[in-house]
Order: sequence, then structure tokens, then C-alpha cells
Amino acid sequence: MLDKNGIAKRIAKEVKDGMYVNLGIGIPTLVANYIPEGVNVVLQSENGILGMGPFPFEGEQDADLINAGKQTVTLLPGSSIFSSAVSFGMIRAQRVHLTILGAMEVSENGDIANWKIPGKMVKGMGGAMDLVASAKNIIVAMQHVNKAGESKLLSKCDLPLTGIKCVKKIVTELAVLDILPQGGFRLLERAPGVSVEQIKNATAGKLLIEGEIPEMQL
Amino acid sequence: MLDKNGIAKRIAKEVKDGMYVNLGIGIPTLVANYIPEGVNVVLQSENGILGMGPFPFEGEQDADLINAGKQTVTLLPGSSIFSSAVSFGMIRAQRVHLTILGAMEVSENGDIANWKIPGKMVKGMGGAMDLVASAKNIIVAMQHVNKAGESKLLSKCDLPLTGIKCVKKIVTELAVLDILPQGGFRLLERAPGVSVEQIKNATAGKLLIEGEIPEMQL
Amino acid sequence: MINKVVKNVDAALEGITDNMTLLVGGFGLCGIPENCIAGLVKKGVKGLTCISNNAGVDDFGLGLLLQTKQIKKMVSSYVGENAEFERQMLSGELEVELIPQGTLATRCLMAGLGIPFFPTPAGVGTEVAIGKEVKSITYNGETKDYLIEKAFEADFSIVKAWKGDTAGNLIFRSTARNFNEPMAMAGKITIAEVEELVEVGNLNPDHIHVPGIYVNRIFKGEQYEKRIEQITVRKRG
Amino acid sequence: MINKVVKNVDAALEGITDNMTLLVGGFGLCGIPENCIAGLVKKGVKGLTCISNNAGVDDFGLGLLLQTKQIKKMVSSYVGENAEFERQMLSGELEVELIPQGTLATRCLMAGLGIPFFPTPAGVGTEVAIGKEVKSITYNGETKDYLIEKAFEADFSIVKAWKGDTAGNLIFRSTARNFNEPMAMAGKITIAEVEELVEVGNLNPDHIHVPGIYVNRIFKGEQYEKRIEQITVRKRG
Repeated sequence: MLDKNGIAKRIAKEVKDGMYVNLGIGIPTLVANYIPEGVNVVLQSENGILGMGPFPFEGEQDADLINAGKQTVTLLPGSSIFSSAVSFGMIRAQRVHLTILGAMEVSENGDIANWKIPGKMVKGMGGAMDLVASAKNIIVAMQHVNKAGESKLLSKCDLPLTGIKCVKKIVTELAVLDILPQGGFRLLERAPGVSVEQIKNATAGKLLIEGEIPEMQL
Repeated sequence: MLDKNGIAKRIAKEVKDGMYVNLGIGIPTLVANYIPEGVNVVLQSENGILGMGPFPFEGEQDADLINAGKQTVTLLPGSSIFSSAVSFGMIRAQRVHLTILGAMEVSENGDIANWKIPGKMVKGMGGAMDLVASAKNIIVAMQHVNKAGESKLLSKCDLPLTGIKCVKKIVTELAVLDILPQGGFRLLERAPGVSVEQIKNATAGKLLIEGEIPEMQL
Repeated sequence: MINKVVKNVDAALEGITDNMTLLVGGFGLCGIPENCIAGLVKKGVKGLTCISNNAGVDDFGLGLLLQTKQIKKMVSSYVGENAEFERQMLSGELEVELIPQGTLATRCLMAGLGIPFFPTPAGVGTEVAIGKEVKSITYNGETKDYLIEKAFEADFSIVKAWKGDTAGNLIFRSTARNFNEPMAMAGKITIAEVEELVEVGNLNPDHIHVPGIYVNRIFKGEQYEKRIEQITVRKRG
Repeated sequence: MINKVVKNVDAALEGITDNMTLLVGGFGLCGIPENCIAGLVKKGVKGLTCISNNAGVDDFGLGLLLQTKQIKKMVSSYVGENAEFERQMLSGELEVELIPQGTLATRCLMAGLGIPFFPTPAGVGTEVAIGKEVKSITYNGETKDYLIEKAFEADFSIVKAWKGDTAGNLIFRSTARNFNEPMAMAGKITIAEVEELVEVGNLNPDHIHVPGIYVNRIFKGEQYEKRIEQITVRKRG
């Protein structure tokens, strides 16, 4: 079973040299820490940065330089700044290759729900709907089950949707799965020490298991 | 009867303090020479300038700094440079207050034809269609009659149109006229030494003459 | 050049009356028009519809106008860093319209470009699509559904820039650019407050982010707190 | 950072084959990608559709590709500063599509923003409107007709910038910006030639006109003639 850093570490392996990547808040942000040296990627922050760097050193924070999570950040050499309108323009035009974000629920046809729980205070979708509607490759970092032990990988999402038929891959504390074009979660890898049976029990949507399922290499 | 500079001089009186103005090629370009001191206007060139200045001094021309007529120009203090896309954006959003351009024909309902003569080599509409479709105030600088002595102020244009119901005012070698919302050329001023009769004879479209028509003050 | 300078924030806000719609620049607390917001509090106009990506925090940014109950409706993509906002929303005192961030930004840009509507795939199949026209479009070989979204028609735009000149030309600094750039282009009347106001001729024409034609009034803000919502730092190794 | 540098113009033009559609930056002869045009002549690809505001002059700019009859079709707003162009057009050898300049620029920008179509009033009631959808739209209280125009779907964009860095970030100089900026954002593959190519870290991130994400290949042009079409000067008083 993986912790948050484990999930981030596994997702980092999906990030390939030459990619422009948008990382959502939470676990996705941690992915940046595990991208191997020599894999050149550029991080996009939808408030208007390409080439986002690490947090600034203490005392060097700049009120005019934050990321989409409103955290103070830095710029790497070769970075550029642009407006929110151009930022979502490059997202919509599919120049950002990979979006990694969290989810409350994902359905077997790739729908995602991650912005609203009826009856609870709704904070808004931010840029998530734009990102999932346009990105060609979307990887979700999420917990396989909720606190009540119920699966979050469903045949159909119960919560209000963020986007439809968009999620390509899911990495949870238990497994790596992709979503097939015709629908269904295909099990690709087990987390260390996790059995296929455990994953079966934690997945409410249609799960496809073909042959031997290898354990993740982290 | 006015010469080209006379027409430009008369049009310059229509240019008011605080206006952003786009000047077409030909007579409209001359208008810049007659804008009085103290009337602050900003000239827009649709290839991407606000604050266009006069031609450069000999030897100071810059290949990277031209106007929409492809002439070398200068920038005034306070000018800005932008892309063609933003340039036509500000035109379309009606931030440019006044467009002054030439015409081959204008009709009594404000249609304009100034880009194409069937059977002749067609060079294209350039930015004229965008300008006339968006500008709130369009003044045409033109000859009242063509070389064959035929009126160019018509009930309906014969030539392919550049835009419809857009021309607000016309200044010719003979007269100043505006176009009424319900249609018709209303005679406002006579050029020095020109009679109402001459203007009547030179105008094929519906001409409205109300009361005494004053002579232009230049 | 046309001089856009007004003497102070009060002069800048002239003509803003009850029930108007304002575009307010900034992302979180970054690049917000602090002086104009304080001026609106002082002015006391009520029933405002504020279009702004966020709604400030309790004691800063648009939160100040929420405290004084001057805002009737917020149009935002992300809110709720703000207890008073939550209280007013849950009690029904405050109307809230949540829209995708890219749609919000693009509705501003399109207003500035004179393009009254545009298609975007954001929100297709979600509750954001309710009541909107959906069009299936094939572009670059890919067929998908798009929502038709409208350019904003706001009365005023209120933005904050780093530097500006008397002709209204604006330059932003780093990510304080965010919504300020498209919003500056979008209002019927645009008010810009700047940290530094210079004479014409002091800005490089190639560096200008918003040409002065889009800016109706400009003034130098009296002071800037530039508060940071989340200071995240690392220790020197 | 991702390195976008290619070694020379030949490497930059790799993959351009017969019958492709190219967006070619510049306005008149100002800011044209001189080295790429020379490279295309050398490469000899034929049947090209070139989308460019103008078509060069007889012995410079796209005129060079007309001389060698490599262009099948021009999509432009203004042409004919060019005798060979006129000859080919009148003889029917060259197909020409004339479209309004603002429509041309906006069809590029919209491609770069992922917006497949947009409304514009330009051309309503003219022959440009033939075969196009017309929509009556009320915006800011004004009702008028708009044509629905499509974003371009070009194979390559070829642009020229003043400075660029190895990450593909571009800065233009003065009115050489023109169509280069929106075209750089519009192509499926964008090739940028620059007068000065610098290492990352040498350009101010706030001054960049086109972020490197839009640029696939960048190289320093061997030389620039930067010819002026109409030298207009005044004498010192």
C-alpha cells in the first residue's frame, strides 16, 4: 500500500522527457519532487507560468510570484509569464501534454468528479474543468476508497462531474489502472504488498484483469 | 473645389481631442498633417502601432518599424506595439473611435466599395473590411465623381462591397455630406466656390438639401 | 498622447453606482487593485456584481466589500478562502456563480477583442453546461463537444499593474499579470491603479502588456500591502 | 527546460512536404522569416498553400517561392506588390483566397487559443460572406450581424523573431511582431528563426511575447537583409 509520496513517486515515472505538465493541488504537486534528473519537463501553472521552480528560500518570497495553489514559488531560467487568458489558451490548444490531478470519484468511462459535494460548502472548480476538457493525457492521483471504505472507482460517478470521458490513467494507494477506450478500469500494476483480490474488492466499477499483474517498480 | 490637401484639411476638423484614429492610405494619411496643436489624438496603424509618429529623418529609417501602408515611420513617446491579432481586436471592440478611409463608391444607405474592380487585378481588402465593420464613426475621403464624370455617391453601389451601412460622413472635393440613419446623403457644406447645383449634378444617390448650405471653413 | 491620469482613487471610481457589474483583477491576493477596493468600501456603492477569479480573504481583497455587504453577486472560479463569504452564501444573502477559470479568463479576453461569443470544451457534460448551447466541432481531426460561452459585458474593469504611463499603457510584474491583462481589455470603462506612474517615453513600447487605448483612467496607488496568502518557503540547504 | 534548438534551417524545415499548408509570418517585408523562405526554395517542396498577409515582392519574401512555382495557393489580405504573382494569378496557375486582415490575424490567434471558430462582423454583406454562416448578435446593447470564421489548421508555422532562447521563448522587435506572434501560436509545428539566440535565463520572463511551449524548433538565421519596401523619410528641418 502506497502513501501519498509513493503515489507521487509512481506517477513521476509517467512524466517523460520533453513534456509540459500541469500539476494539480495535493499529491500531484509532490510529483515534481520525483522527476528524475535528465528528464527535462516544464511545469505549467495555470495562473500564468511556464517553468515553475521550487519554493523560494526563506525571506525571498515575492507577493507577485505565486502558483495556481496560491503558494509562493520561483521561476527557473527559461521560464515565461503570461496572462490567465493565454494560459488557458495553451491548455485548450493542447500544448500542455499532461495534466495530473486529484479526484473524489472516477468512473469506468473516464468521467471525473473532483469539485463539488452536494450539501457541503462548494469552493469552485478553479481551472479543473478547463484542464480535463482539453488535456490529451490525464492522470488521476487518488485514494482507491473513501474514509467509509467505499470504492471511488465507480461504474458511474455519483458526485457532480468535472469532466467526461477524459481520465486516461489512475494511480491509487493500491494500484495503477488505465481506462480503456470502450470503458472499464484495466489493472496494470499492484502496489507493493497488495493483492489482486484487495484491488478487486476496492473497485466498484468494471475491472479488467488480464494475465499476471506485476508489482509496481518505484 | 478642394484638392487632396483641402479634403484632408477639412476632415482634420472632424478629429477631436482624445480620439484614437485609424487613417487609411492616400488622402486620409494627409489628415495627420492638419490636426491642430492641442488636439491630442493617437494614430493607430493596424499592423500594430498606437502612437504612430511622422516619417523618420533620412538615414534613421528602421526596417522593423513600418505602418500599414508599409512606409517607414516613427513612434511617439507613449506609443505601444502589439500583434496584428490584438490590433484588430481593439478595432473590433470599438476602442478606435474614428476611421478615415478612401472609397471608390458610397451608397445613400452608407455602403462602401473600395477594394475591387471586376476585371482588374485585385490586390485585396487588407484591413478595410474589419475597420468598416467595427468602427462607430467612419469618414470617407473621396472624389465626388470619377474620371468619366460619373457620380460615385450612388443610390446603390455597383462595385463589390467592402462593408454595409457603415459610412457616417463623406468629404469630397465638392462637399461635406453625412448619411442619415434612414438613408440619403444630407448636404452639410459646400467647398469654396462650389454651388449647390454643382453638387446636385454630381450626386446620383438621394441628396437632401435643407435650408441654406454654408461654405466650408478651412 | 491622450492623458489618462486621474488625481486619486475617488476620481478613478467616479460613475460607479449601485448595482453595477465590475471586473476585478487579481488571482487570489496576487495583483489585486488594493486601492480601488478600499475606495469602493469608502464610496459605499451597493448591490455590486463582482466578476473576479477569487473573493479575497476575510480582511483583505474583495473580502472587505463582502464585510460591508456591498456585493450582491460574485462570479468566480474558486472561492471560500473566506469565512464571511461562506456565511453569506449559505444564508442566501450572496449570490454566487461559479464558472471554470479558463472560461472566466477567456470571457474577458473576448470582450477585449470584440468577439461576443466563443466555443470551449470546458464544462461539457457538467452542470456548467446547463442551459448552454452545445456544438459538436471537428478541429484538427478531433471531434468533440463545445459549450458556447459569452464575452462579458461589464460596466467597469478595475485592475492593478506594476508600471503605467500617463497614456494608460500598462506593464505587469510576474504572476500579478493573471486576470489583470484580459480584464483591462474587457471593461466599458477601465480603471488601472499602478505602483509606479511614469511620463510617456519611459516605457519600452515592446514591453507594454496592455496598450493605453484600453485604459480610461490611471492613477498611482497610495500604498500597497501586497499580502501573501500562503507563504511557502524552503530552508537553505 | 526543454531544448528547442535545431542546428540550421534544413533541420528546422524537416518534415515539410509537398502540398502542405504553411502559416508564414511578417507584414509586407517586415519581420518575414527570410532564412526559412530561402530554405524552402532550396528544399524544393511544391504545391504549398501559404497563409501570409502578403506575398512578398518579385525578388524577396514569398515572391521567391512564387518564382520557383512552389506555391499552389495563397491566402492573404493584400497582394500584388509583385508582378510574377499577378501573372500567375491571372493565368490561373496560382489560386488566391483574399480574406480580411483582421480575420486572418484572428484565425491564427484562435488556433493558438484552441478556439475552433469565432464571430466577426468583418465582411458581412460582402462577397467574403458567401457560403458562411451569418449570426445576428446583440452585444453591449448593439445588434449586428457576424460571420462565423474558423481557426486555421495549418501544418507548420514559420515565424521570425528578434530574440529567442533555447527553450523557444520569443521576443519581437517593434512592428516586426505583426502576424509573427499569433502565427507562432497557431501551427501544429512552429518553426522560429531569430536574429539572436540566447541561453535560458537571458530573457526577462515578463518580456516574452510567445512562450516556448508554442515553439517546436528554433534557430539563429544566418543573415538578415531586412529589406524595406517603401523608404519614406523627411528631411531635417
